[in-house]
Amino acid sequence: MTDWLGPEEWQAVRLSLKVSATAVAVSLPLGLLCALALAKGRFPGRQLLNGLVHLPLILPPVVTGYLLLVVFSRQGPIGSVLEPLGVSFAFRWTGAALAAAIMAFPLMVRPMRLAFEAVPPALEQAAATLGASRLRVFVTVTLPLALPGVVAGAILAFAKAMGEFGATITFVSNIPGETRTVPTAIYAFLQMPGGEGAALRLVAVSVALAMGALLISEWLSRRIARRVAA
Amino acid sequence: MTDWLGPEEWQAVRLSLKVSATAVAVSLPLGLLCALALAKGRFPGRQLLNGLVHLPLILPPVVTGYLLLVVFSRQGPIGSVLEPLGVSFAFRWTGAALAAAIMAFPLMVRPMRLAFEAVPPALEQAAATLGASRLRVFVTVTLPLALPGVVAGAILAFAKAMGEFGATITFVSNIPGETRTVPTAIYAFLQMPGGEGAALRLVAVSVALAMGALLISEWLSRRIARRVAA
Amino acid sequence: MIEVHVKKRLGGFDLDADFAAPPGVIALFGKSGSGKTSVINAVAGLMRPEAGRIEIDGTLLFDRTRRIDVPVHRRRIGYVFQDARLFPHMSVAKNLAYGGSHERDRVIEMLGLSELLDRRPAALSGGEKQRVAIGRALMSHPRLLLMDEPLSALDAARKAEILPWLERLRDEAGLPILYVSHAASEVARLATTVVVMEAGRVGRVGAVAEVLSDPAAVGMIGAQEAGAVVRARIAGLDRIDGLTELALSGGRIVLPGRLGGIGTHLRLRISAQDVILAREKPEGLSALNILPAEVTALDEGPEGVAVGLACGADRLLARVTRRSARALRLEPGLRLWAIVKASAVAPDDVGGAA
Amino acid sequence: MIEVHVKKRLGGFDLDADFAAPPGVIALFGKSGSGKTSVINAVAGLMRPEAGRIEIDGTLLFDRTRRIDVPVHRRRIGYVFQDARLFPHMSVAKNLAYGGSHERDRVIEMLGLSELLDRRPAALSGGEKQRVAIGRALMSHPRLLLMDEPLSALDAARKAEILPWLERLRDEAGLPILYVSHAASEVARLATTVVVMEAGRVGRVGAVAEVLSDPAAVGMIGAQEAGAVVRARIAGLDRIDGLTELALSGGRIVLPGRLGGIGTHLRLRISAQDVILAREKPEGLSALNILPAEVTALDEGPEGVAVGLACGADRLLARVTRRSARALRLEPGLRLWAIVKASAVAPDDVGGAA
Amino acid sequence: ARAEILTFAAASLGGPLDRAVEAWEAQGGAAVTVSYAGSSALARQIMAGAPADLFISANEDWMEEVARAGLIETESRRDILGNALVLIAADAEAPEAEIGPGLDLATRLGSGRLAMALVDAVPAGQYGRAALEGLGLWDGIAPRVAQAENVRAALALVASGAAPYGIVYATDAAEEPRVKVVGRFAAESHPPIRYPAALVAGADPEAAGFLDFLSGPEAGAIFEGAGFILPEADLPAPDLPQTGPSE
Ligand SMILES: Nc1ncnc2c1ncn2[C@@H]1O[C@H](COP(=O)(O)OP(=O)(O)OP(=O)(O)O)[C@@H](O)[C@H]1O
Ligand SMILES: Nc1ncnc2c1ncn2[C@@H]1O[C@H](COP(=O)(O)OP(=O)(O)OP(=O)(O)O)[C@@H](O)[C@H]1O
Ligand SMILES: [Mg+2]
Ligand SMILES: [Mg+2]
Repeated sequence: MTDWLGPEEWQAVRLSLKVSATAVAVSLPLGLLCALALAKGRFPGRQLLNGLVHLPLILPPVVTGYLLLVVFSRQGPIGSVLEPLGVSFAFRWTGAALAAAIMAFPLMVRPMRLAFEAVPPALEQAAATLGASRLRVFVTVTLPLALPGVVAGAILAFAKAMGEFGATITFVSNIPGETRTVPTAIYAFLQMPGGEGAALRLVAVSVALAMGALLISEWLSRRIARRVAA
Repeated sequence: MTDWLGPEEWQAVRLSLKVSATAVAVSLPLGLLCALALAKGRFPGRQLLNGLVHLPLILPPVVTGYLLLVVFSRQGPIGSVLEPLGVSFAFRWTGAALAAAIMAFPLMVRPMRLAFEAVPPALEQAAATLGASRLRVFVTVTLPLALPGVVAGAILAFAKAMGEFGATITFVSNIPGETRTVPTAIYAFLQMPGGEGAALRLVAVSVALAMGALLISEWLSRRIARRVAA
Repeated sequence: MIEVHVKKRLGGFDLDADFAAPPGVIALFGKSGSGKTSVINAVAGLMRPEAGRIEIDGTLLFDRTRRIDVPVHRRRIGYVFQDARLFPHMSVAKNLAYGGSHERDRVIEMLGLSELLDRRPAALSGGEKQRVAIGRALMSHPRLLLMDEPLSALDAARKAEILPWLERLRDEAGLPILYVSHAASEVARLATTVVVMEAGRVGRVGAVAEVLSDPAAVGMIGAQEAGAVVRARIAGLDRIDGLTELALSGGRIVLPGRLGGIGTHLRLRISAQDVILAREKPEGLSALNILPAEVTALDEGPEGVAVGLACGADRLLARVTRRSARALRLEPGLRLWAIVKASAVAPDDVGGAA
Repeated sequence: MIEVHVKKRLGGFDLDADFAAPPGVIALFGKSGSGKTSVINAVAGLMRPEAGRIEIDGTLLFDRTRRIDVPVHRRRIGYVFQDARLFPHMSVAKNLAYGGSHERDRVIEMLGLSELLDRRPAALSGGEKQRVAIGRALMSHPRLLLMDEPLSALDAARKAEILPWLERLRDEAGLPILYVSHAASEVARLATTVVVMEAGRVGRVGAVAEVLSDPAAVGMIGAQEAGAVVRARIAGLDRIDGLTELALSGGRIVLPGRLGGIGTHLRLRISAQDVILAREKPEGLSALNILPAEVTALDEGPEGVAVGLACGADRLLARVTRRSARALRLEPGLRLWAIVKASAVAPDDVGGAA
Repeated sequence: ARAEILTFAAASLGGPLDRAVEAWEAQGGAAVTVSYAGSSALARQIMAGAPADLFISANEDWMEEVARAGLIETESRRDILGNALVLIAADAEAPEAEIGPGLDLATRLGSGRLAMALVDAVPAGQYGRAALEGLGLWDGIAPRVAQAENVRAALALVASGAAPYGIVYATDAAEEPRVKVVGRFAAESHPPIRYPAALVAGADPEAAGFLDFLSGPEAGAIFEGAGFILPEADLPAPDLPQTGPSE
């Protein structure tokens, strides 16, 4: 294996996994919140939030990357605020995770929202009559019943994060060991004459990884679904 | 307006809408089928199908575009079959629609599948006892009850199709009036120093369009949902 | 003929039900969890038995050994589920018409649904939902009706409107019905055959008159619910008092209300607790119905004595305290008088004869 | 004191219910669609009335004018829904414990749930689900119990086990209960107050003995279901025959079974159809219970005559045919004998006194 | 922050630049890390404060843009490489072409397309367009051009057979066995193809040495081996093959 992929490539694989997992893990709470607000909330600006969530899907990734670059660079409106706090996304793997999280966000939120909408209010009401606060109702009834959707959202997001390229390379460049994820590495190989073979090997690895994650999550969500309905 | 965007850009906008709408419309039946098979089917190769559906999400778009190119080119395995039939995707807007459809496919299928899974079998059984064939059960019970998910899938797919770029340009390149969609035009602008302004104007237009579509579909699916549950 | 033989393991529950019955209404009676719904689901095709055979009036619906398993939608059944299972996205009218429009107007009228047609199920009360579910099953013009506690959510007045309709289906249309109910009055009124389920097995099966008037079955059916079913013919009408005089094989009784035209055959359920026994023929009672009878069987239970009576060709069942039994010196063969309170046999318990 | 005043438009349905009742069990009685569930939902806080006030035992749950609206989860209610509404993703044990574990073991025992604890709701029968729902509500230790046809899916034997428990809650724990049922026997047994709903409005409200023994209410309640509620004290026990002798204010009657210790106070429902009237005191009857009574009111309906009787301080209700009424020359003030069949008053209809 | 020399390089330099880095490190030079991406992305990143030490662009406009922002050490700026444009064909039997005003490109294309990189946005496309304009062929050909995302994608269009002809860099064509080089555009038929490199303002001092190495003979040999032209030799080297190795 080690001669099949070079150490640099394995580094990219590890990095991609780290970036994707981080992106999904960190955006999950926010994703849940957004999905919940969109599913059950009635507030002004709901449609605005909805649009905002979908934005990364509509924008070409390069544009998203460019906007991230502008906003999070050292001189950018957010970057300049974060810089003194020691938080920096620019050209760091955290930036790659940020880009992946943002690009994957709409894919994460939609299925979750759908699942939240499908939870029968009758059961939430029943929980409330039994003394459960809104938070407890959410944690013990709404969330478990929506779990297949939450898992679906997380999977889609992870798969997307594993494949994300345009926004990442535009935002944090393609620095080996730091921001050179599998897709950016593939890109680099495809750009160099004779790099196709290496690119295809990397594609195979990333497909295998993502499929593995997919299978595991399918199995997980099937188990959950079986527990919920019979 | 006409001086704000040139005629070529308006042409790209029209084309993008056509490509995205076609992509969604044409892939919808297949998407429904896949979602249904994944939700309710028990057949060997189910997980394979599942993986296949997710593939375009994991692959870098350029790779997908390249694979399309290989498969649909005149010598390719599918292209060589279609060529004599007069069906050609190469360098045609139909090819752009094909690329968009494939890239959007996983986003379309997931929410649909989720929604199909959530339809209570008890109701489908009730329909069957009333003499409804499988097809009728699907059309009159399963599909209407899953409609919010179907709409969600279609919206995600449309938004993705509006933003798709990498696979499209790789597969059908950038021919003004034929395959030059908004995202490719934006990309071209971004490659030129000083092109940011024009790119952002196009971004604004495509965002406005996609948001419009989003709002309409939200409103639609809310109406549907209201009819389903009270 | 209706033949059901189903075997299936459900988790820790072993279903192994086997019964055959002549056409008519088969009442499935039994405690909660005894397997009634499971049997019905097997007949509907919603549950596939591991072994067995299901045949309804000559049509084989399922036969494991012959690998016959008619798909649900071809079984032409009307299933009224224990939970209503209305389609939430359709109006009441669309729900009703889903399986067909057989006798639409009459069904809507009978079930009092005309005001509800435009509503969605979510805007219906529990009883209204159940009525729509009944209507939907009836309108699909099934050749077999499966009803799982169809009337449990309904008030007495509404039940009284629906039961005659079901009788009509049984008698005129000859529709076989598998009927689950906890209410012996409904069972007695409708059933041709009673199947008593116990822990997944058939504990007892027989003609309704036989099972319900068997003192030994009182324990299975519940003391409160026990009571005999007799056949009667309308012999006279009293228009002024609104009474109907009925000829039983063993005598005459008078019931309140106009129960039909002269000559009509009826069946009555006479609850065991409504029969009073006397050694001497009593006089000056408000109860107008005094029948000569003979004790056929005695069954002592914890709550008293169940007394089987022969009254002409009919069988009656009485429940008396042990003290009364002793005071009356009850024993098989004893001839005595059975007093049936006229208004104790309410219209609910009177049905067209099957 | 329980005070409910709720106003709300639901589509074409106008709910405007207004009643007050002393603590105890309030039975909501009425036809399907009359608004019973809507009232209960308002009390639970699941439906917000457009106007009104809801107060339970001094706690204000809702007051439109004072803008008080206690959130559902702070109302401390135990709601047994018309549909069970179990949590599908939790085992029976988890469902039960969701709201608390008050008297866990006794509740599980009483409802016969110990075998089911590890199951998911999907693997339960209809009656089993309903029992779990009841247990869940009880274990949450509510200060108000809302029960919407809680026993309708249960067999007679199971009902007989649950009703005494509810009585105990009413009497010992002093728990107010709003109880919806179509079964007069349940209502008579449990209720302190009866609220009869008619098309969204309160048609009649009053103490259970008063409403159920009022001949004029027979029409509203249903002829079959009418019957008086009387109070009694256990005066003697017959261990050999398993009989209990009860002292009523107007005489003694004997019922089957051991109903408690000597001196215990009970209430009995005596169904109107189980009372036979006689001008002369009859002899030699299996019915052991012959009480002197006086006719207080007569109400002619389509199916016969409802006769109100005073028997000591208690009121009884009898239903006789018109012919009997004439034969007995019934009129207010007439003194006669009321014969109550001992086994007609089954344990179901006997409850601890409220 | 890092001890290494961070180089931002146009992605098309990939292979040979990696070999050059190896050679540099082998002779004791400081560790070099290369981030490959499109010249536009790299330039924007440098302007957004990327910690790059060295910028090698495939596009003079973007180097100019960075220079104008004052972000390069102007005196270090130099063209380290050049390239040539070739006309390639998908068909290995395609006849050699005489690149001149009489080129029968339209006839050769038939109903097919001419693959080029984006003719307005990407250097390879811009050079190709300039060359065709210079030959007076552009107006006839323009409607038949399929513009790819970049020159590699244009090459792929031809290699896969989707387009019968394409205009790409000589270096791209050299490594692709499925295309045949049928003609080479004269260097003077378009603006010179140059790869400018410069130290980014505030660069690690080691980076200057690396840049010198890249413009030195050892690296030059590596690049030439990959088909690049060294800037000293503005005209095609006489020993360069006229056709691709697929022949
Ligand atoms: N999947 C399962 N796993 C374990 N037990 C099951 C499963 N499905 C059903 N059962 C059990 O099978 C028994 C029969 O259920 P069924 O629904 O047929 O009862 P029923 O007679 O209709 O009762 P009810 O009157 O309460 O509706 C019940 O005890 C139930 O708990
Ligand atoms: N959203 C609504 N729109 C129109 N009518 C409604 C709506 N919700 C309820 N209703 C009507 O209000 C009436 C009262 O309903 P409710 O559920 O309170 O009846 P109920 O007394 O509990 O009846 P049941 O005994 O059948 O359960 C019903 O006639 C019902 O159809
Ligand atoms: Mg059942
Ligand atoms: Mg109700």
